[in-house]
Amino acid sequence: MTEKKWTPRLVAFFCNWCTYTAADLAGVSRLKYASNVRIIRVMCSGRIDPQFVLEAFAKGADGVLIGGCHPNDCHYVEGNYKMLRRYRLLKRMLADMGIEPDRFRLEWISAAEGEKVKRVVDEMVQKLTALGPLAWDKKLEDWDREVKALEEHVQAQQTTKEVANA
Amino acid sequence: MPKPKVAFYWCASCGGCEETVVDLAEDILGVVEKVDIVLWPVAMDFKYADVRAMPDKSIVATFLNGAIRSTEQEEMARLLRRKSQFLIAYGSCAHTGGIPGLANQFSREEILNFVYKGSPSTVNETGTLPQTEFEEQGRRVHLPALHQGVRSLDQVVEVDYYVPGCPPTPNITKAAVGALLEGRLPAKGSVLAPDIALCDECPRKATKPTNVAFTEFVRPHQRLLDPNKCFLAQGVVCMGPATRSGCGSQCPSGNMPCTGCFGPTSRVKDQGAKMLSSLCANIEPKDEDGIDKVLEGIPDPVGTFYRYGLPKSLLRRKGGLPTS
Amino acid sequence: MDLQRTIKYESDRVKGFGREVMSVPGCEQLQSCIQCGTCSGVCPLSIYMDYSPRQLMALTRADFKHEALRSVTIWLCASCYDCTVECPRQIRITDIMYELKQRAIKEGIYPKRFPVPVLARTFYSMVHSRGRVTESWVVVKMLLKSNPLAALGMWKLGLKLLTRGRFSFKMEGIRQRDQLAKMMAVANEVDSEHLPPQEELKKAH
Amino acid sequence: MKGTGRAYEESLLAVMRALGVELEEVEDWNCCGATAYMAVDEVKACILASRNLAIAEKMNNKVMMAPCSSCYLILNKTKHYLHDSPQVNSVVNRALKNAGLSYSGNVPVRHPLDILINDVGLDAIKKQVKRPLKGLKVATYYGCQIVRPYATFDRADNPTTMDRLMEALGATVVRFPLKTRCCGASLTGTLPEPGLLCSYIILKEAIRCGAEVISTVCPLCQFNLDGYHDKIAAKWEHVEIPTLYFTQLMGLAFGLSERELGLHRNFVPMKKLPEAQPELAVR
Amino acid sequence: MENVSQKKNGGEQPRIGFYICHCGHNIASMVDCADVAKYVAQLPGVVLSKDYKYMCSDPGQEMIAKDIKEHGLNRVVVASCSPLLHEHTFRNATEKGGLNPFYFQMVNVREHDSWVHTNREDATHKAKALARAAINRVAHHKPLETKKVPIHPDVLVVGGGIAGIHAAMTLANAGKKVILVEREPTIGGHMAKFDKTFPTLDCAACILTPKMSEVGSHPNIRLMTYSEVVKVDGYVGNYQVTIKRKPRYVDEELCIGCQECIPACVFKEPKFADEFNEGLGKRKPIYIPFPQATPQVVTIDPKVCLNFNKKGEVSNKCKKTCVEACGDKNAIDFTQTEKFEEIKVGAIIVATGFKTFDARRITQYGYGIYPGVYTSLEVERLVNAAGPTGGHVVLRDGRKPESIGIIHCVGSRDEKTNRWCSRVCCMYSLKLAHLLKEHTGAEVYNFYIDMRTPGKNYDEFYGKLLEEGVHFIRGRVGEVTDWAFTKEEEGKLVIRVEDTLAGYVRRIPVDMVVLSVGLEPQPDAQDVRRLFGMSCGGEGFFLERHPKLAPVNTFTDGIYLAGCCQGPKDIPDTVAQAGAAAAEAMQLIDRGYIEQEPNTAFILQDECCGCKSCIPLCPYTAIVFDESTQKAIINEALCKGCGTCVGSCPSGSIVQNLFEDDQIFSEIEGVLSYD
Repeated sequence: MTEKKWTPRLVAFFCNWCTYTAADLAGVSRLKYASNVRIIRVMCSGRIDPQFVLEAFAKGADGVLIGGCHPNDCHYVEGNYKMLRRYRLLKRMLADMGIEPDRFRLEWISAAEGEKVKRVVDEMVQKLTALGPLAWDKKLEDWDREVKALEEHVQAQQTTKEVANA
Repeated sequence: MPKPKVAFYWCASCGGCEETVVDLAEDILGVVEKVDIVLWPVAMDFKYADVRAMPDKSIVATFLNGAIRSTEQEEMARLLRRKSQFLIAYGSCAHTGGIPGLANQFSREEILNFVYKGSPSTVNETGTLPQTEFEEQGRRVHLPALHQGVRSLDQVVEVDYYVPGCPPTPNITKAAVGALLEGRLPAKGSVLAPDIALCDECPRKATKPTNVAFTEFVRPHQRLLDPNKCFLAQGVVCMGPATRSGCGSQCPSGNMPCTGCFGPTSRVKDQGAKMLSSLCANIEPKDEDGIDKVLEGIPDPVGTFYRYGLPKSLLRRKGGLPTS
Repeated sequence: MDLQRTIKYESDRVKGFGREVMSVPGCEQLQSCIQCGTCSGVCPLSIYMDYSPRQLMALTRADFKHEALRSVTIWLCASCYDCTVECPRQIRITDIMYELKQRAIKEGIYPKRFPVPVLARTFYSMVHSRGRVTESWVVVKMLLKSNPLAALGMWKLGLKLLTRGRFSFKMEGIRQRDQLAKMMAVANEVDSEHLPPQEELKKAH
Repeated sequence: MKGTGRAYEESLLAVMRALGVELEEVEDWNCCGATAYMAVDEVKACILASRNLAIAEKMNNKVMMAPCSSCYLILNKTKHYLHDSPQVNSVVNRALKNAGLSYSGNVPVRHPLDILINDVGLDAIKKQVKRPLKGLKVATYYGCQIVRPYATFDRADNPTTMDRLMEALGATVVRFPLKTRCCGASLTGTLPEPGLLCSYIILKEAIRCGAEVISTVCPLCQFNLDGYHDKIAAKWEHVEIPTLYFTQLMGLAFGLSERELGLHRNFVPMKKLPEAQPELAVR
Repeated sequence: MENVSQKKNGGEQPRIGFYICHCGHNIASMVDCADVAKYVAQLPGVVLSKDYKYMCSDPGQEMIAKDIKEHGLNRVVVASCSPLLHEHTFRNATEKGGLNPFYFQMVNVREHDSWVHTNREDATHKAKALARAAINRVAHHKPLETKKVPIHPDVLVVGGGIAGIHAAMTLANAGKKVILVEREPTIGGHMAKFDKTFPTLDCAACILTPKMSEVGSHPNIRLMTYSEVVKVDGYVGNYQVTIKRKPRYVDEELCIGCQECIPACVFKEPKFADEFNEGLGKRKPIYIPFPQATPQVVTIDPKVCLNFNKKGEVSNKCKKTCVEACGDKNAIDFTQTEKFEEIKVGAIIVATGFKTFDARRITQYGYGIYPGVYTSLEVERLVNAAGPTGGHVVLRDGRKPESIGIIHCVGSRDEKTNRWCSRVCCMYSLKLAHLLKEHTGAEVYNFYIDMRTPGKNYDEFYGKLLEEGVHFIRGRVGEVTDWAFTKEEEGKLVIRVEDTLAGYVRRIPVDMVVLSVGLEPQPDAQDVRRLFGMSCGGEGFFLERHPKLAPVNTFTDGIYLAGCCQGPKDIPDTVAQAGAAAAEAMQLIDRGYIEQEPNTAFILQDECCGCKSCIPLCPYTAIVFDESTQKAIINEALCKGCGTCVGSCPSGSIVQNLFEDDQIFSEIEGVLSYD
């Protein structure tokens, strides 16, 4: 890819009924917001498995945004509460793992709140830009390099030995 | 025909896994007469040179326990990989990083400083830290270096099978060895334990109510635990639902909750995340404060949900630590 | 009678003036004015204004700087905030009035001997230097600067005040004037950053 | 408040004393700048006010009481600006810092009315009433700046705190539609015609509504409604009605002396003073 | 012990076809479609990659079908608009090509990309990332069957105003069985209170009441007045609705509407505020709201009837002269109590209407302070021949007004109250101006911000009013007070306003002030919204599914909107919308069945350990524990496919069709892998 300056990568999981629709509304109303966000649709915020959040970070997301229906408005009655509960502990755990709280956010956005999609995404992109890259994927690569190095080294030794034996 | 050669090796481990081999008790004799143990540092004396001298793939199976923490361990892992037809990650540390894997929350420096200087029981006026090489009567001595982090075996070399557990129980060890000798082996990369969670075989299964609405979480030492009732029903975090069975639910039988040493099922990428998800979803309160109040009962989520699996979790290691 | 042109050409506008005003904290809402006239409708002083508050808003938004700054309206505003509270678009009209007053004073465009700005300045300078005001002096100064004749008209009231001990000529002031000065120093440097460019000022005169 | 508003200060202190409310003058306070100052430079006005706020905070009092409507407004406005506008905030804080001061925004700025009604409470006030203002018809005049633009403790469109207070003193509150209409403020001095008209309208209407006295909360209002009767008479018609600070009326009801309350400083004298209740008279 | 990931979608190699739509300029202007197609072409598994002007057009769909056959595609990805708009279209196209429709994945590059971004490079970049995600994802797709569920043929209409009436009639005349629920004792709603209707000035009663009685007597309509919907269960095509019947203490079957009971009441004079006349008139405890009320049944108000105590319990303190008067009809029944009835319907039309703005909220206009100030609805009753004054416009003090001021936009276009324009006020204010002038010959002033008369013959009506000599002053009124500054103001209400066109502030003394109050959502709109699982817009009106393409649909299938509950509108628009809603309901019912998205979840029986963690999480109790197998199972019929249980299964043993873990993981990887 062409060398362009770093901009944060924000992965968003939106529920089909409220937040995804709100994002559509934002589109229909031609609101403009940061293009860094990548929206993934699920039927309900209750479907969002903490594994998805970790995977997103591990694969190089700088931030993860979760959007669901407002309390009492969940299309599936209570899925959003389930997510809220996971969110509270997951956020704490991520902090323990060295991921800043501002990188992970849960927002209730109703189908009518296209404006809010814009606001929340822009706010978050702004914060992420300030925080700088998380680049967990790169971290893991670097870390693997540590053992790669030795592998090469060992191979080198072996070959020299074999040469000597021969 | 010659007996198949078998090797046992240990890396970053407590030795518990070696114990289970011994725990095979009289059965070990059965094993011994069927196989020819070519390497077993804990029991007999071998030199690396001997191993190097072996022809490649001459060992049928190597049971390697312990995580990979040092250059030496890594080197041996690679060496044994070359010498063995089957490399078997034996025990939680080799399988998912194990208890040593929790060190992935700290940098190597933090750990060395604490262990050799900080810890209250240490006396070390000169503040000497482990060296990788030094002069001794004019001889340069080289020592293995500690890696930045802890790895499971398959994060260093290719692994054929996994025998989970901290330590693996005699029965699954036997099953594994048996399978190996009789050549009835599942797909490469499989974990040699049932691919179903522990509750399936848990004696307390029946006492799990259909609606555990958690109003609090307590840790085993905080409460006198009912020896027959499902731990979750008592508000104690039990990793059973997120952990492979096959251990014969020894901990629950000993009135201790499962802590997850057998690792996740094949359908789960991250054991901790899954357990967290299911526990949290079932919390009673709906408001943030109420939820947080309940969650105060889980003061150390990483230590609770990744006790044996941090290096194999999706994040593997705390962020912001030096990588090399 | 002498006629004067009322048509406005683009050259009569000071382009960007409106935007400038609307960029001041508190004045942003002006953009959304729908010219409904509520401000004028509630303004107790609109009766005497040359431009009604609504018109002033329109002039400002349309960059008619000179008209806006020269109007008597801004000096008639008694800051009762009725317009601000009633405005259906939540435009903080009173604050915009302040903004316009400030600009008028900065650029020195207001009717000669017009007492309100004089009072403002006298008050301002006295507070600036002493930290407090002595009403008596403010009034006296104000009157002398603007309209000495009116001063005569005021003597009766002044006397009444004196007899009732409500009017003392003892100069008030705060002790730590240096402290206040320090604070103002900061403001001044910021101020100079904000000052409109010279040619702007010239145009205004 | 040593000047035209003197009577307000005197009566306020007297009344608060009677109610056992501790007051402490802000050390070396400076003028808040009032409307005139805002007209010259908003930021500086904020800086001026912020100095008072900072000092008040330093003296660690629970609340800062601003009896003058204008001060009350400017101080509140400053608080809002500091909160809403990062620009203003940064300048002001730099200014404070430069003078070795700081303001965190913790000290609320409140008006005596607010404190009397919501903290002291009407019951406590009723207890102090020695000479109920029986049958005295009062027009409660709030003026602009204590309810606008920040209607903090009362409604902007139809405030009632003073009404309730007056009723607690035993007075009759007349329906007065111009409660919050502007008195003309400083215009009375600068541009008499429009300024005085405002005052005239209020006085006229108060009389039409059958009031015997106007009670006010602001030195400037009091001055305008009290000071210009002959001028108004000259321009329009003779509309004479006494204008007292609400604190003066309270004082009277509490049975304090006219002198303590600075009643002698008012131009239009209170003709009808409340009679001492025989059973209460002896103290 | 096998490794699951290998087993997934039986080894068959994906052959993916990718299409990106220009959508005219909508997408192409901000996204370099050709470039995206080029990028996707080289992704693993992609056989062909095209960009095309309009994918949703017939040729576009044909192309997909054709390519599937010619290139042996087994997966299709289309990047265009929102799946909520066209996913169905392209699934059909995929099916036409002979593939299972669920081998399709859609990428939203319009609503989520081209329309919301401003930099072409970034937007294109994003489109590629999203496309990549879909390519990854579709490889994991599996063939699925949509479930067909039969639909209950009856329709519920909630609200008996003109919207509900028209919708009900339309359906009933088409032979559908309709249940019409109205919370008041009679249908008719606001329209029944109006005198004339703009711009034609035909009398509201004359055009409405025939429709009302038709509804009352229609064989296909079951009318439930004085009733409220309290519970809605089920899903599109099969709703179970619980309706509360409030006791009116009169048997609807037995009462013939002779109304002999009313004069017989122990209260000789009517003395209780009459809701129908906006409190301007009085009624008795036993009453009928207005002569043409439907049903023609009296109602007893327990709050004021002597036969009830304060708590509203029957006290039998009254002589019950009404019962005597009713005689052997025995229609009056004090033993009635609240009843709940459950009905089954396939579709629901919500037409719960609006509430007028409470003028008290704007104190400076003096409503409730000065008796001379009225709301527009009150005036409708005042000018109405059947109204409290028999159509004579007299003030509360009995005077005939000589000058009248009508203030527009009261509680409209105002950030402090309601932000929106209520759309009808300008026109009804003109109408009232005309009627008031006609009735009183007074000077009439209209105070408006902007005169909004868009509609057939509306502006002509405005012209007519101008000719009638009604004064129009462009300016929002500052205040209405009763204090006089000049002689002519004494004893009058004074309107202070800036005549913005003349450029003067004016004080205008009048005898009567009419406040043209705006329309706002019903106070209980939020509860109703939850009841039916709808959404509300920011202002609180019910939200339509799409402002242009689905104006009467809601986000819940089978629930439609009609009338002012969706937003302010006049009678013509309301009736049109009611018709549209009826048509939507009909097309649903006449299809006879609905296809359910197969996004349901199922539990892998071999893998489930029976930990029961999922069971309490299901809001539809679709998950049960099978004691025999000691495992949890999902009842597919009850599962609505939220996936909460899937996200929470600690051993990953629950799978949600269309949203499998692998599918989402690969999507995550996809959006992040492009950089």
